[in-house]
Amino acid sequence: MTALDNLLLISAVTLVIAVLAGNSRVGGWLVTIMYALQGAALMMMSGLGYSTLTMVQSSFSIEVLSQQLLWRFDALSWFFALITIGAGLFCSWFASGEWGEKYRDNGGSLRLFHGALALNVFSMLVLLASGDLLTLFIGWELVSWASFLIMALAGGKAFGYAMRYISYAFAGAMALLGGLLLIYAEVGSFDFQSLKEAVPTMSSATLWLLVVLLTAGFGVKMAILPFHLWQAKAYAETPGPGAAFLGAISSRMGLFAFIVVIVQLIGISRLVEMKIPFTFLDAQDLLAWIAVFTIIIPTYIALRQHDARRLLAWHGVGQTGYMLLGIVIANDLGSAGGLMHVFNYATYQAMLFMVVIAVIHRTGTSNLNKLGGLFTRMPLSYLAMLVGIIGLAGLPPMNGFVSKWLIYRSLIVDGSPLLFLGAVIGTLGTILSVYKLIHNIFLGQLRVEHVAVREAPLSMVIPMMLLAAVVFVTGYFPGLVLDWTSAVQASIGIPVLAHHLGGIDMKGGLDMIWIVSVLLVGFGFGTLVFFLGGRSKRVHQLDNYAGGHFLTAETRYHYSDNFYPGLMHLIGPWYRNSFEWLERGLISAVDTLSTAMQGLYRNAHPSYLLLAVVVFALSWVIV
Amino acid sequence: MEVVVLIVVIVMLLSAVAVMLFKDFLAALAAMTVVSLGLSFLFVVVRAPDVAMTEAAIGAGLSSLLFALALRRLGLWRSQ
Amino acid sequence: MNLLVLMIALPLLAAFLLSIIDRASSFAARVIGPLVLLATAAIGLSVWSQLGDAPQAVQWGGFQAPLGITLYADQFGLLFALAMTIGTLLLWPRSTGNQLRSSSLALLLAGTGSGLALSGDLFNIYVFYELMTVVSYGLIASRGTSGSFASTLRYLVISGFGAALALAGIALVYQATGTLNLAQLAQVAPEKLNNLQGFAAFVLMLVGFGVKAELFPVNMWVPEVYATASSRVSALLAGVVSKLALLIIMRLLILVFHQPEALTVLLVLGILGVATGELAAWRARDLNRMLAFSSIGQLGVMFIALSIPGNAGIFAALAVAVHHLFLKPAMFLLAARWGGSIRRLCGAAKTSPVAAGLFVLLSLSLIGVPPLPGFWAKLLVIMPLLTLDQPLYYFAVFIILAAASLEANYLFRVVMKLYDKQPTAVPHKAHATADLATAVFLGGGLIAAVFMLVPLADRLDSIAAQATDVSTYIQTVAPQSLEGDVQ
Amino acid sequence: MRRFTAALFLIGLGVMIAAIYQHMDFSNTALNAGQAINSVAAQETGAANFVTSVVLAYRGIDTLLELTILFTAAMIGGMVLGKRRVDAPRDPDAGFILRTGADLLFPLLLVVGLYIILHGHLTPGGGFQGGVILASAFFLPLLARPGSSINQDVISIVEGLAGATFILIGLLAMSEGYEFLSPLFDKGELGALISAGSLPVLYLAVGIKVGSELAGLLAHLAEAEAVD
Amino acid sequence: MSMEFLDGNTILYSAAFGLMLIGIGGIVISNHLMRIIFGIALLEAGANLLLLLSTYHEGASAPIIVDGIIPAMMADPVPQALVLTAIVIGVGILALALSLAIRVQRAYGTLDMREVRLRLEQEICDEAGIEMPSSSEKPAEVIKTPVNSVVQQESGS
Repeated sequence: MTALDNLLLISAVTLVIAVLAGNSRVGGWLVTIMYALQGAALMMMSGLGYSTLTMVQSSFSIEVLSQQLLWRFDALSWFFALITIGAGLFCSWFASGEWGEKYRDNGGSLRLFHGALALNVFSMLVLLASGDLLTLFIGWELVSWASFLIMALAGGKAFGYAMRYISYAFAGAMALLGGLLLIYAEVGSFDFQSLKEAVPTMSSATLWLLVVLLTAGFGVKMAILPFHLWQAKAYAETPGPGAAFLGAISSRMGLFAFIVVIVQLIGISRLVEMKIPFTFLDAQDLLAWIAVFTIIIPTYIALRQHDARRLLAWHGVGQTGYMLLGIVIANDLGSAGGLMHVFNYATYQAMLFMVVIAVIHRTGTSNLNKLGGLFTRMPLSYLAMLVGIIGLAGLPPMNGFVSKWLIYRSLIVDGSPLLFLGAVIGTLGTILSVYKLIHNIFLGQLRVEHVAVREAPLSMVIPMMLLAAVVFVTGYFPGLVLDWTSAVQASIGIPVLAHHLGGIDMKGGLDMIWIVSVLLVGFGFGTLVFFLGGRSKRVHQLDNYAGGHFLTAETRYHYSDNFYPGLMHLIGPWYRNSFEWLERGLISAVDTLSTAMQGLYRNAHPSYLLLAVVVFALSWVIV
Repeated sequence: MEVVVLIVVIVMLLSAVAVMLFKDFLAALAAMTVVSLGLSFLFVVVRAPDVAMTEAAIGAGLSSLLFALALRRLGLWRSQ
Repeated sequence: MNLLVLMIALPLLAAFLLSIIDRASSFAARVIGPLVLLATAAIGLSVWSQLGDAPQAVQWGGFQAPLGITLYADQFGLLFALAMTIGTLLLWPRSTGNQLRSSSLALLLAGTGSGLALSGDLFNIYVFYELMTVVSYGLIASRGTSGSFASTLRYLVISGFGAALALAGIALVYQATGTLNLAQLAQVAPEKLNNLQGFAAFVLMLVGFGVKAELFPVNMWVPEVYATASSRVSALLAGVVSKLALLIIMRLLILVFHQPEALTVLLVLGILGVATGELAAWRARDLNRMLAFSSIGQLGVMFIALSIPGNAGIFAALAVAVHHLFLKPAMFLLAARWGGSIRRLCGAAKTSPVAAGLFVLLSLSLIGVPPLPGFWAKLLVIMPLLTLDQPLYYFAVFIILAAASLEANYLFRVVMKLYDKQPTAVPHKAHATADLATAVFLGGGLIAAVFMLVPLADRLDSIAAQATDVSTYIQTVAPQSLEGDVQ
Repeated sequence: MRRFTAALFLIGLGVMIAAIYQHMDFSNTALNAGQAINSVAAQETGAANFVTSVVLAYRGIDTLLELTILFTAAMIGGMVLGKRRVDAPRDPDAGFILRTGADLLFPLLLVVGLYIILHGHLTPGGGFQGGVILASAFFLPLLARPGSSINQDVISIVEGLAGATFILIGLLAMSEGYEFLSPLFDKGELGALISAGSLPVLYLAVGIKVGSELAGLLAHLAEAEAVD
Repeated sequence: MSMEFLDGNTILYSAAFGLMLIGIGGIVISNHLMRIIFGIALLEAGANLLLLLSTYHEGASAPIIVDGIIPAMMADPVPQALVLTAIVIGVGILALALSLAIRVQRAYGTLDMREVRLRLEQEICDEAGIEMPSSSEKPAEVIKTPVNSVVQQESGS
């Protein structure tokens, strides 16, 4: 029994416990403890995260169709597994308290919810542990169908979105399968190592086909353009903490597989050699530009959302672009930034979703137009969201700043000003929309119906606070995470970023300990002035007046509808629907073909077709 | 001998075409019987008396009877 | 003397005598059919257990090989013979009003199917095939609705047409070689059938035997028949009978027809079958026809697999066929209650959770989600296709993968309906216990296959190896040479 | 349009057949199983008619299956056409000549049919041809008297027993240690009526079975309700 | 046209192929069920003749020993037995086809295969509880797939 065996076994046991005991009162807590145990098992392998250990094999291995199926963990898997188990732990914790009781009272099955969550974690660990291309595909499919399960739990509208997801995901998986089998046909093995050795001898055409198929396959899961349509709605409709979990880590599995196959095995340098004919671009540029558009377009779609969960989910699509961008740039800065962004994003995305779910738990709605002023009612949640959006927007002192800084810096070092510009445009949109989020929920006028709202229960607040602490601490000491990313960089064969606890040493480097400390001092000084100045006076939240008139609670002066009208007017109409037209066009094309085929089976005289075939066959032989 | 065979074959093929072209099913049935009988003759020519007997009894006799009964039941019996 | 013959003779005897037995005791008539099939299955299993690596050949009537008719039992044939017998036993057709006739038809089907799988003589195969066709007409029509008669008639027209062409193909083969024994044909085929006449014979026979195997241009009967026949009959036809027709084509391909053009024809027709079947299923609005179209698609995959030269193709086709053998009957059994409009299935999972769960499992395996057996079967087809490195084979891979994503979409549309929370106005009837039990048994077989993947794959590989071993076939049958007997 | 495409395909088919034609060698059948049978059949089966030898001995299983096809077809025919309603209109009564003719022909046909069946191993003819004649013998009275009917129960018993006899003879051979359907009994003198072992018995079973099934089928068709 | 071309074999083979061709033509061109059944019968007759001709030698005698005299060259008895079998099978299937035709006509009142197909489709649809698709309908309106409806909702949001 190796450490990896232990981890997978504990994860499987978690699944069993979740299914058996999920409905009982203590079931959720049991499962949460099991996730903690998984975390402990993962820590047994923590050498992977600090380059003291290169690989942990699983002793379980079978041979099928003369293919040896292997499972193992390396630094990359360990890094992603850490995020996965962490997300599972916090989400399960979040779900175990009052949220779960309410979910059950509303007719949901907690057994299914915890089971689906545990299945997701388990299947992700299996995917992360894959030791060859075939096990990679097996894990891939497991992950896809596990997320399908958790998405479809809510029923009703969620069914439609889950259906859409699985249509995309399965088509992507088939593209992936085609790519993997193409590799098998070229290399004669599903082995990672033999692929790596065979890449230099592959023809450019084969490589192009491979890269397109594989990127499409992984891209569907990552929801990069043009496969981004499914994700936001499917995640948003997932019940409660499930959304947080999916948002935090699920689509990162696509990135993991992308890193393993494209970056580690095929290699970015090989992509650079693949020129696009008649242009000055190559495959790497293509991927980078896809990443940039994946940042921009979904972020501005997020701006238009009226539902907090959808807004966050759309951001999830956009943030993927940063990670992909950083990793595709593939210098020490960029890849460290991309990888770190995976971690950072998972922390604040999970936290933001938790806040929104807590708000839904208390108020019953996530409609941004029907909320407001909850700051005084749910101060801790407000604090968590504040931390989260600062992270999401990529501002100091939170960890999001570090990863984005690394990515920007890598673009500058790489000499790609246009990509840099695109990324900045994306960040702008992010800032605008996260402001909308916090403003419409927590700031402004409190609604009358929300006067009695209380702070979220402890079972929700504690996970949020812990995550907030993580966001802040890793922002303060980014070296904690950079240690792990360096291990990953070393294991996937990318130059390792030299760093220290506070940031990186280079010309124009970054030291977050300094920056944050200065910020804290400044902030503390401001607070001091605020309180010592004594100019402020506390009034009741509903005690408002304007222009000399008292405003009653019924009067709406909190203009949460129609945010950013000018901007929306400018960019609104053209940037989104084209992809939906594409999707709809594809569906109706298949529909038309399908009708034609049904007509063929219904009406055609079989002997016509038969004769056509016979004549075809013979004329072909004779000629 | 070959001339006789040739004539029988021609008559047979013409009858076969007639089966497909006659509007009246009864006439088509009659043509079908002619085909069967011609076939029966050809079977004799190729030294297969057993088959020839069978074709005459089953192809020309029984099948025609079956067709006739069916045409009657289907209301296609009347000449047009 | 070999008991194998009884696998064919006993069910026929029982079928002849069933109506007479019924006069004496209707209870005896009801139990005797299943009992006979149990006995034949036992015989088959005992032969299987002693078969090992050495196939057996039995001469009907004890005449020397090319003169008499040979019964050739290798694992390949016996597997399908057993599948036919056990399949009929599991899917024993029920019919209100025509039970006696249905029972004798079922017995006949089992007997003929076994014979078809084991026969080693071209014309004998034709006769077995015709008998099986006639029996299927009876089974389809035994439902007694006017729709079932009309679809039988349409089936009959296509089938009669195909059978006549197959007969012409046999005539061409006999004309060229002067023998009908498959072992002897295997001896002389490279010399005498490797020409245009041989190819024409192949195409004619492919069309003839392809009718039952749902080969593309002659499968127009499929949706109507499966929509109008009773679900157990559909299960038998789609699950088992189509595989037997496929087996014949495989045998012919292995032993007699070695033209590369033959493989290309199979490939093209297979691709067309997959494309038309899966596309048509995409918009099917009733479950029966959806399953029928998807069955066309699956058979198309098998034909694509057959077009791979050598052992790999037979292995792949065998794997897909065995997978489909378990899967489709179970699906049709579930469609017994859910056969109507898909829209009406809203909330059916509440009434029959086991059936719904099973449907999900079957769907997942059908579209090939690892680690279910459907995935491995698909892998076996695609892997050799890509190594062949020809544009048409690449296209076939594309079609198979695209078809799988269509399949995932339309099958899960049904699943979503099943689990939809708003129930329909019409309450759902739960499945009959026998149907559900059989379906669960078949689904359990799929799950068991996941855990026995390695031995199963080895076994199928050895079966395929035995099936493609032409020299053993010739040696076992040992046809007497015709050289010295020319007058 | 339909006819045009059809014509196009027919032309294509014609081209195909012409192509096969060109490549077909009409006289390359020097080696064949039939010639081998011709040289050994007389000793192996004892029947003077080699076609009968092939039908009943060398390819006996084919014949059994063929009988089964007829059996099945008759059964399905009965199932499809169903029982006649009592009040369904009947054909008009046949005339005096037909009735008398049928009465006269019945014994004659019976004898001829049996003769052909029993001489199947010696001369052309046999169970199939004789069976058809037997069937017509039983069917003629039905044509002559539309009110009457053939007793389908009796037919089903007869055909069941005849088919079973065929198989049981085959099983008998197995019980004696031969293969299924091996020829049994003394071969006798070539050309004699009582010769060729079990073949005449088999042919009798075939004849009776074919006769009863075809009579049953004809009766079903004749009894089917007419469309006005 | 010389007589060499028109030797016995050629004439006989022409008859066989001709019958098959006419049969196929009938099946392809005609819509009437009886005509199709006739076509199948012709096709089968042609195939039977082809089978019988496959090993035919001119000058052979029938494979029957009359009065103990064994002829020098006998015709091949195998195809004869096969054709015998095929003819009987053919008549069985013919009877079946006719019975079905009678029954179908009683139910649908027509033997035109196009009509029959239409009525059959109607019956299947009625039984399944779905609307009969008509060719005039636009494909996209017939059925709303979940994916489709998602798209529509989305475009409205």
